[in-house]
Amino acid sequence: MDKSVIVCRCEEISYEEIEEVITQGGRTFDDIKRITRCGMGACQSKICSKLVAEVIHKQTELSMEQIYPPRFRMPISPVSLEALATDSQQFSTVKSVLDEIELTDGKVK
Amino acid sequence: MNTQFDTIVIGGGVVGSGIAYHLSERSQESILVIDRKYPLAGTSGSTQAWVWVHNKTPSWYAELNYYSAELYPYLSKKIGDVEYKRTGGLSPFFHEKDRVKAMKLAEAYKEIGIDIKVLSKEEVLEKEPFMNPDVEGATYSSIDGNVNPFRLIDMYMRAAKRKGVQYSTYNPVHDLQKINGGFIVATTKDTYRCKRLILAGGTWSRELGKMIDVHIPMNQVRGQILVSEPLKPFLNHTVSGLRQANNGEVLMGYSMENKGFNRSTTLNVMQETANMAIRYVPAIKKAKIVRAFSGIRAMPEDGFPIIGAVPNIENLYVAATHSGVTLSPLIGTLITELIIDKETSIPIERYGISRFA
Amino acid sequence: MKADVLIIGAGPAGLTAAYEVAKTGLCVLIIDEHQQAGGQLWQQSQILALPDIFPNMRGFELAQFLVERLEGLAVEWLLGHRVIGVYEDGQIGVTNDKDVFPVFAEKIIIATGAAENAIPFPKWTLPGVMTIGAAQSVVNRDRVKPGSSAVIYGDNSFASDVCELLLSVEVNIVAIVKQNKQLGNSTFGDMNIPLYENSSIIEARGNGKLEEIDIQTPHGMITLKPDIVLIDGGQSPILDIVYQLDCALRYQAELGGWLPVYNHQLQTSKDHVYVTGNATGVSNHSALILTGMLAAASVCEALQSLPPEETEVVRNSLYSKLENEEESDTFSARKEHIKQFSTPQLKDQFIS
Amino acid sequence: MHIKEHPILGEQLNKPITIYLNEQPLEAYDNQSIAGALMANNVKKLGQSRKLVQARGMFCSKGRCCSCYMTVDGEDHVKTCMRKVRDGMKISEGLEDPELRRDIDEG
Repeated sequence: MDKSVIVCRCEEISYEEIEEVITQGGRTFDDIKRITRCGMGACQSKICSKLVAEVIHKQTELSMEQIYPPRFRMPISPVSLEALATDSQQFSTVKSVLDEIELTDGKVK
Repeated sequence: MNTQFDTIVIGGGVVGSGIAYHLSERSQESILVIDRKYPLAGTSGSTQAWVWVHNKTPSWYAELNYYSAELYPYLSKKIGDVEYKRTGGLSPFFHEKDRVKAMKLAEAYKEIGIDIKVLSKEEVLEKEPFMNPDVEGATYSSIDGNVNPFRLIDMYMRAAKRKGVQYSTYNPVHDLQKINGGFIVATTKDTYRCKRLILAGGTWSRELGKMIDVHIPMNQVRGQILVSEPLKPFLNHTVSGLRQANNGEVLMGYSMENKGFNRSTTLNVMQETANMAIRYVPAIKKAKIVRAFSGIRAMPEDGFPIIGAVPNIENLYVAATHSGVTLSPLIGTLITELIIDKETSIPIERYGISRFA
Repeated sequence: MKADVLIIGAGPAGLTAAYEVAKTGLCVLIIDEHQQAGGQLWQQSQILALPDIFPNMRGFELAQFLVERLEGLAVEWLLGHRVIGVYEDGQIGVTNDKDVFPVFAEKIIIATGAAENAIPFPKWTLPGVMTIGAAQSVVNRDRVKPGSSAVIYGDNSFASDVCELLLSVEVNIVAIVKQNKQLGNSTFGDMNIPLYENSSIIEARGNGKLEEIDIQTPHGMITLKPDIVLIDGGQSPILDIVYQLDCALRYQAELGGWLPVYNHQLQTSKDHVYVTGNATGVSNHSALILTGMLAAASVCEALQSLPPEETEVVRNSLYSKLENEEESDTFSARKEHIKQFSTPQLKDQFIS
Repeated sequence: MHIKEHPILGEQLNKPITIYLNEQPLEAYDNQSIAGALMANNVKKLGQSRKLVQARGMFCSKGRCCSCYMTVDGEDHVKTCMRKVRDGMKISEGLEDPELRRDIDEG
């Protein structure tokens, strides 16, 4: 197989780049993803996850059932911030930096 | 594989790899880094990666962050491009009452020589034209910036390996034992011996410490972050809660939850975060979110780094902290100094583990 | 929004499950990304092999039948809505691209089907290289010829149906290229299409679109000039939603790879989540219908709209139909998968 | 090419409409996907890759691969295989990353 073949269509990551991470010790889709951006693009690994698993399988001692699928993420397909934001009113867990600063006796602690 | 090392570092994240690299720079001794998974699989790979100084309190802690941030440009020269950008940091506020807090903060920082400006609405909008015109002001510091955490750790690892550091990945540690003249490290793959042991287990520090009867009071805080599709550059600074990466993606988030090691994302927080992002930059609302991720952050019980030699156990060191990305070059340097020079260039007694005794 | 049973996916399995659940009096809510219910059936113009309870029909006829059958039942629709994630309390989050809101349901049936796999080769990213299912959609959904001459590439069984369809709309099929080694004829079926076995596409070329491909055959290299290459790489269950719901997974090659573990009731490791159709393993149309009925029966039993004894009889008869109607390898893999319910290979995927 | 008379599904393309690709009028039919309608007009390049700047076309047709992202009526990154055509629709190639646009947002 020609090593320059693109595996991840979105981020345009080749076999070569994936294999390089495996030689560095990477063993999972997510290891490869963090270092090469493979699967981090628009489709979020929907097309390349199986292809990458096959590369790992070929290059390592791992069987297909030992190669976990990537960590799927929300949103399951892209959604605009505007649509996502509706319906959320309370800010219980999201803070701003200044929220974290406490004053004691009128002074920064 | 050889199982005898001079130094073993447990944890290959931004702190552990940072230490291994800095130590290898000055020492010819053999070093092994052991990681339970692969570096980046934990906190270091799930962060917005601000190199952030301002708003850290109290001022002596800000000072530590400041020194570390100052090391970044040099680090990039040594290990390779880690996409470090000193963008300047901006923390906007939307209520006039926050201006008082901001002024006090600037005052406190002046004492340690860190320059923080409190910007007016107009100044904020001049620096960030897309910011919500409802903004009242912001604190601003030119020292803040951000880095690509994936590249940072990858470059640390590669640089360390070039200096002879070995990595053993997917190799959880099960047991630690102090023996005469060193330590025994029992892992899934093998049992290793070393003269010197450095615990850099991040969020797992408490569990790691237990194996050798050292109490490392580390907790976990979950942060959820949204990532947009790549957008044309529009954000000039690292805004607290919002930053634009080199490839145009915008990372947004400033959430904190106590969920232990559960790193799922929830629509609840994602929706809150979306609200926050739109409040800061209204024109971003049409942008699509392509993914969300959670990071489990290491949070020492009192919030401050735990670094230094462990008293009463010779040659055992601990380095566990929040803000690992900001602090990693400095922690790497300090631990190296401690090991080789037996003293550090800046005092770190304050951060010793004995404060919890 | 609220319902007794939420069904995600309005394809054949989801629609079948909806009917079986709703006819016991429970309130059903169906979500689908498309504006029209029926899923991939609308693109399927071939005659389908269906369980004996149905007459033989073409895909789009079945879609129409399954949708019309729901009229008058307590079924609510959220068409043109996508599931985008899960709330902290486990409720499903849905969007219509204007809003994101939770849907509350006692039980969830996942009927999200399967997606086609790719087979990469140099320059497979050129316009003109697409999945075989995409070509079928373009013809049957959009009424558009995807190209004028095609090469079909892959080892799966989809080719013959689509060949017939493409020929009927006057798309020339230049060759079928298979990577596997089975010995057969040098032409495909009785359609007189050149068949290259034990061969692979080693390069595609073209300026902004597909113009030429090189094929390595056991007898040497040949160059063809199709304007479309249709990849027939088989299918794998879609995992996005079950993964987010924290359902435990197992790998089962014969069923298409990773998929949620499920028991005899088609219930996943999360008590309130059931699976059906290709989400339980890639199989044939009969299996889509039968697993739709199976999941529905189990959900009705759990919500007490069917008595347990009766449900067990129904389930047993459905399983014996399934055994007759799906490929024996698929059925044994399914049995094995059910047997392994309590030993998933991937669970608690969100715990660090 | 549009299939006016489908051998199995019969006649169905009954409502012709006009869509515009980069201001060029193209013939389409009600109920077609944007991607399908463009392919009927011999437009094969739908998206463009970010890094190597290569043409992308219809690949999966199921809204998964994102190879057919285009700008539709001012909305960036629309999956054209999933969105249906509408008379007068304005389509352009999304050759650059989306830009924040205050004019639309404040409207």
